[in-house]
Amino acid sequence: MAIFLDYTSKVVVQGMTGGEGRKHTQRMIMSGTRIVGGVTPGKGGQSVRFEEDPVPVFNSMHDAVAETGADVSVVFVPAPYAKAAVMEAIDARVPLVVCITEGIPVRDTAEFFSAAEKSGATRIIGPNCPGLISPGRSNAGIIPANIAGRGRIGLVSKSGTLTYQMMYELAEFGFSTAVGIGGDPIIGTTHIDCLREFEADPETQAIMMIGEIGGDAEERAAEFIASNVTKPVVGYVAGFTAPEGRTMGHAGAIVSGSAGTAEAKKNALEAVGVRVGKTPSGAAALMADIMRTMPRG
Amino acid sequence: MAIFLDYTSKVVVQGMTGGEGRKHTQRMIMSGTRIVGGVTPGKGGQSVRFEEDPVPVFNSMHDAVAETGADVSVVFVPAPYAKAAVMEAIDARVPLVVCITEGIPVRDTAEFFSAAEKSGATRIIGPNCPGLISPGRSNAGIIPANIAGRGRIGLVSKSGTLTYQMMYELAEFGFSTAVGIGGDPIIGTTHIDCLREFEADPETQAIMMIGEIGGDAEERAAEFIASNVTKPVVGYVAGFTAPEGRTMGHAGAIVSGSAGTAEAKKNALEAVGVRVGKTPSGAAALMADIMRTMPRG
Amino acid sequence: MDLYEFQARDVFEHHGVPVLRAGTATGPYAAGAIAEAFDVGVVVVKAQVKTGGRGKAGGVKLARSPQEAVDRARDILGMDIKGHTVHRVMVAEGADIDQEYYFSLLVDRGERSYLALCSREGGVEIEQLAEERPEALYRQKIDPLVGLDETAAREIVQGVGFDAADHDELVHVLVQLGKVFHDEDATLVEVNPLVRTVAGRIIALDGKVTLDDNADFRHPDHEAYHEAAEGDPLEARAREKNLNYVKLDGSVGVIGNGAGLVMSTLDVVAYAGADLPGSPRPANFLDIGGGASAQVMADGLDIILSDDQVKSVFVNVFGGITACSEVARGIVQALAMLGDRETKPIVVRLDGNAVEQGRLILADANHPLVTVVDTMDDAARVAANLASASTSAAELAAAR
Amino acid sequence: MDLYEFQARDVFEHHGVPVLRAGTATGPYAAGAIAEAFDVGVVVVKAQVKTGGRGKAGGVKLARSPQEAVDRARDILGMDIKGHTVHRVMVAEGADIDQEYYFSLLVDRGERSYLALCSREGGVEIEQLAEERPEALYRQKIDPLVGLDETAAREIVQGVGFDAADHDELVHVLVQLGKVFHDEDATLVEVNPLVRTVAGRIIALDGKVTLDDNADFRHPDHEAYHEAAEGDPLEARAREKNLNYVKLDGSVGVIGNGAGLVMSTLDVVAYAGADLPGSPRPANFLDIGGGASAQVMADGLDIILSDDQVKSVFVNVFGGITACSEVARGIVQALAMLGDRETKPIVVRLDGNAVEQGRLILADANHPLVTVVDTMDDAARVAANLASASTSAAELAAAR
Repeated sequence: MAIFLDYTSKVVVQGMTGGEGRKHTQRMIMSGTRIVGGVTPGKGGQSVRFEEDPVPVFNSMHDAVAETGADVSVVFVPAPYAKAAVMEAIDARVPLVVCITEGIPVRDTAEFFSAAEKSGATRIIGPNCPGLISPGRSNAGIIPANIAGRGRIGLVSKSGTLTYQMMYELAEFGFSTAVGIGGDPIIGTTHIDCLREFEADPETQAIMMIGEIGGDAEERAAEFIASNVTKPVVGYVAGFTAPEGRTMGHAGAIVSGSAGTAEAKKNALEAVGVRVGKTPSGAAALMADIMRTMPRG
Repeated sequence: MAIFLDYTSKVVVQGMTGGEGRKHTQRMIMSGTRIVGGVTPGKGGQSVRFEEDPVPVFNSMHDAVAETGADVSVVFVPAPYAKAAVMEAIDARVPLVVCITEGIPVRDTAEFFSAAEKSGATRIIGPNCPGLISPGRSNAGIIPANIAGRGRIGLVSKSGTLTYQMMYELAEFGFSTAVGIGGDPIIGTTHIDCLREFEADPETQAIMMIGEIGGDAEERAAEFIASNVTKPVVGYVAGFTAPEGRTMGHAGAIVSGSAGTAEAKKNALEAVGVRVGKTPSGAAALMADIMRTMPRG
Repeated sequence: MDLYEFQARDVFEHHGVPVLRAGTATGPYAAGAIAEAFDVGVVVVKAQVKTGGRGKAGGVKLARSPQEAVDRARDILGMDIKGHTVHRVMVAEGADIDQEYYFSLLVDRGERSYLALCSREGGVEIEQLAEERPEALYRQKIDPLVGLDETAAREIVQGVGFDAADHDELVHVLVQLGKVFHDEDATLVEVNPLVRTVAGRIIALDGKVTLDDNADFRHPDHEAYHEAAEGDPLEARAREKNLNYVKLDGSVGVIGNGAGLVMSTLDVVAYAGADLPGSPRPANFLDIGGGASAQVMADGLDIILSDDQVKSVFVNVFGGITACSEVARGIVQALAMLGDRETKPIVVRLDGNAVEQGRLILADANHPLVTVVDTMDDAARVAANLASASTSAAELAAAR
Repeated sequence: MDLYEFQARDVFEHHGVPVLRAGTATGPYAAGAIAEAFDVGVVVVKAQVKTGGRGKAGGVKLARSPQEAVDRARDILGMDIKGHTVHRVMVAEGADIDQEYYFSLLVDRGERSYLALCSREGGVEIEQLAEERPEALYRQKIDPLVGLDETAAREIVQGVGFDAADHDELVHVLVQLGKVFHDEDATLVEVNPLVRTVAGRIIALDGKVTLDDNADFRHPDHEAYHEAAEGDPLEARAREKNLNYVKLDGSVGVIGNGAGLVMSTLDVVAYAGADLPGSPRPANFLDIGGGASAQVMADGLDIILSDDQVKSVFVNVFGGITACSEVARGIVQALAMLGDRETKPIVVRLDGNAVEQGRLILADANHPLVTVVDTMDDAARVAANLASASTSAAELAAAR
């Protein structure tokens, strides 16, 4: 088991014929993902050859879903066209849309997230995220598949590189699923969504949660953990030294007045029993201690 | 140290703008190879973006070498144009040309090999080969970089997949350099060339040599080993059950009458003290035994 | 990016939100000339800085004549308000204020939607109001797919409990502010105070607008706001190179790949420096991105090494999509470009893709300034120590 | 590919190499008709099979009349020569032979060049001559960049020591044979015997030509040779699907990726079967290539499962460039297409890229015929055992 994504997932790639789309489709195939098609308006009927099998290209998500029964879409469409792409996926009622694209206006995200909520059929992960990987089963996005294998840690993170770093430090234990939820102000799937799924996932024994300054997602997650999560959770929050009012790389990573500080997030998490590491390696060490006490199998 | 290829090697890719060229250039860069340019006649002045850095495209090998000081070329040019590409590299006096292209007429290979010999400046590896890798340093070709790391076994093989299989089985020891010399009737670099280099390479402690039916390269290698190789050599020969007169996949893998049989090759190797495995795993086990007696460091 | 008050005012005016007449000046007499041209009894001279608390700091003054406007502008220009030097004032005509209200429309991250906030009690710090008298702050969720339309505006106006006589005009102003939010791709539109004049007009007296940089592609005119922004010169150079750079006040230059990893690196450096002489802290945030390359690395190093405050540099890269070999080549390339001018030590930690090659390339270059350290925490310690030692040595030299 | 003698003769004629008149027939009376048309004293009826030793096997006969040609053709057609059934004869006019010589031009793998071999003693097995009287076989390296030009031909003719009177004509014939080699992209052109007639003419009496399949792209006409080849029907189907397939005589179907791995797999299967009842051996060679995919895997399995001799199948894949997940999906896809018709057990060994997914996909499909085994050697044992058991059961049933 894993969350959101398993080896049975049928993945289409929106924007597969572009440079990034093509490169990462190749990588996804190589790491075992079942890629059933690509979507590029105006290129329907063409196909792209990655290994021997040509992957068909469709004009629309509607066609792609009708022809392939796809249940996951990974979006590499450039920011100006990303909203239209995600809207199409929502209209086609694709259960999971993973939006990798960086730099999407928050208005566009707000609008497609609202549409997804109303549809009741589509979960969105991202945007501006590395996607998610269920190691050894499927890989929807750009997380390198060779850092860590299958195991029993669930990971949810706002940051891509910290995801990689943490997977690297905990490679000996492996991961059920690692979800990069992205660092934008509005994201389709939150820490809480992942915590809920990891709690329910029999394969996941412990949860690593990586947060960063900005918003109150970590505080909300702490509240959720207090009443809903029984599995051990280790946390890490980046940005203790970030100055107020400056955006630190991620559009969402900004401390506004006393809101959104790393300190507040750490305190909120520790107050509900989450062990919070001071550095990524410190957090990894806390998790390693927990995993060593877990039953194997 | 390694043979033929080190982390300082500056690699150009002939045919970089084609599908295979592009895919494998990406992989080579990811595995740390120093790619300094590509060559595609008519596309000079363009560039291809793999990660952030654009890789410049040149019209000719002459331009590429003049601009970049490249000392290795990897050729992905399709068979009909491969001879012209290799000839250009020879004219530009590139020290190492790795020809990945499959299906080159033997006449074309004979001609460019003759030209390379006359130039006295160019070594050719291949054609119809996976290229070579010095794990952790450079990768010129299509050998997957994630199978095994750097170590002290030197490997030379006519077969690509058997190279991968053997690297996989001996991953715990790692490799100085693994060279896929290709299975065509005429190849630019032979078992003997690699044996000579491995013997001289201080990093290489033992040599794995993979042969197959056809020709007498293995018998010649045995003669060479008898008087020139002091390091332990383990051999494997594929094709004991191959029928006479049928080409087994590789254009060069054919038993003609009593010539080129696996039996003859095995006997020749064993006669000079090479331990020959009955199966790939058997050969790997023989090598593992040897490596366990070797000093580390 | 946040707009200056005068920019927000212009945007409001452009979208039909009622505002007062105003002009900007960078010198005292220019301020007087504006007051003169307005020819009204009273003008307000307001410091244009992107920070709150101007009033308390003395950055907002009334002037009853052009000469007073000159004097007040002279007082205000050059002031330091929370670290921001005032380079420009806005001179606006005065208003006969009857009531001060509060209104804002913003992106609600928690709800992943929009939120309108409105109160009859404006002109105060809104955080304070929200905490002390939350019942006085009316909140309404706005559906991003619909926006702040007339229905929503009327609901707000009724919800807050404004006088019925003002409803229609308030609804109109709120709908126009909703247009500003949508049409300009703002993430925050705040009017504080939104005033009712004695004559019964509704006017946006002071505005704050935050624009979404990600939407710049559909607003070519927003580029002018970036140009007008008075940033750090190094930040401007970084912007030209498309580097994600934030200047901080410490002495350890930091480069890494990925926003989260770099934020984390700043923290680790600060922890490492805490107990050292001079308590070295990070000098900057610099994210070279997920698929960073040799050239990007070289550009980044170049900017950091140009920062006089930087005493040591920490390069922290995990090669997930990028290859460490590229990063190492970038470092070597940058150092070759800088040549002998460069004297700051560089601590490098590489892991991930092609890490062996990366380390070999650095070992081979054997540059006297470069130290390779295996882990992030250890590397931060070395970088902090180097910065601390360099600062102490300089102080020692100065003391002699 | 090897050409039939009659095809080689046509190629020689096309390039100006002197040959005798000849025609081909697939029935006895057609052979008689050719002899009749030639209207000469003697014709030779020769079995057209791609194997040596025709003469000894009775596949070459003289006929002194059209009726004799009919009778000899009737004798020869349908003969089995070393496993090749004779479906066609060539009828050629007779020649008054004075001397039989030998000439060949071939790719010299060891020297990575071309080699010309020539001898005054032709008509015999050349391997035998080379071993017993190597001094009688003249060898000359031919530079591929120059080819067999007049200078080289003259050197050969002199080196062999032919009568001076024949030199010019021999040189001419050799140069033409060199053109056949070059222009047709041959890897072997052999003339044995190359005869000198009593009248002093030099004629290529019997020829063997091997063409380089890799050069087909510049010889559209070579496609006709492939069509005329009397291959196994499964081989023909595999060729249509661009699969690299060779039919063998055992009962364990083998599919793998990469020529070396598949050759090795055949060996491992043979070793595993050696001590089992019925000694099962590999039924075929089938290489699905380095970047094999689901569709290619499905095509390959389909062909192997159509082979009645196959009792079990061994799929052996190391995912270096290919992903094992693709291979697993191909297996599931092929089995779904075949449905209940399929009853042969399939043993699968996967390693390398995406091996976990590959195994999960197979485990999930839970197909009763599929067994996944971890190592190549163990999998070969299981596959051989299954073939052995199936054969024994069938024999047992037949014996009842």
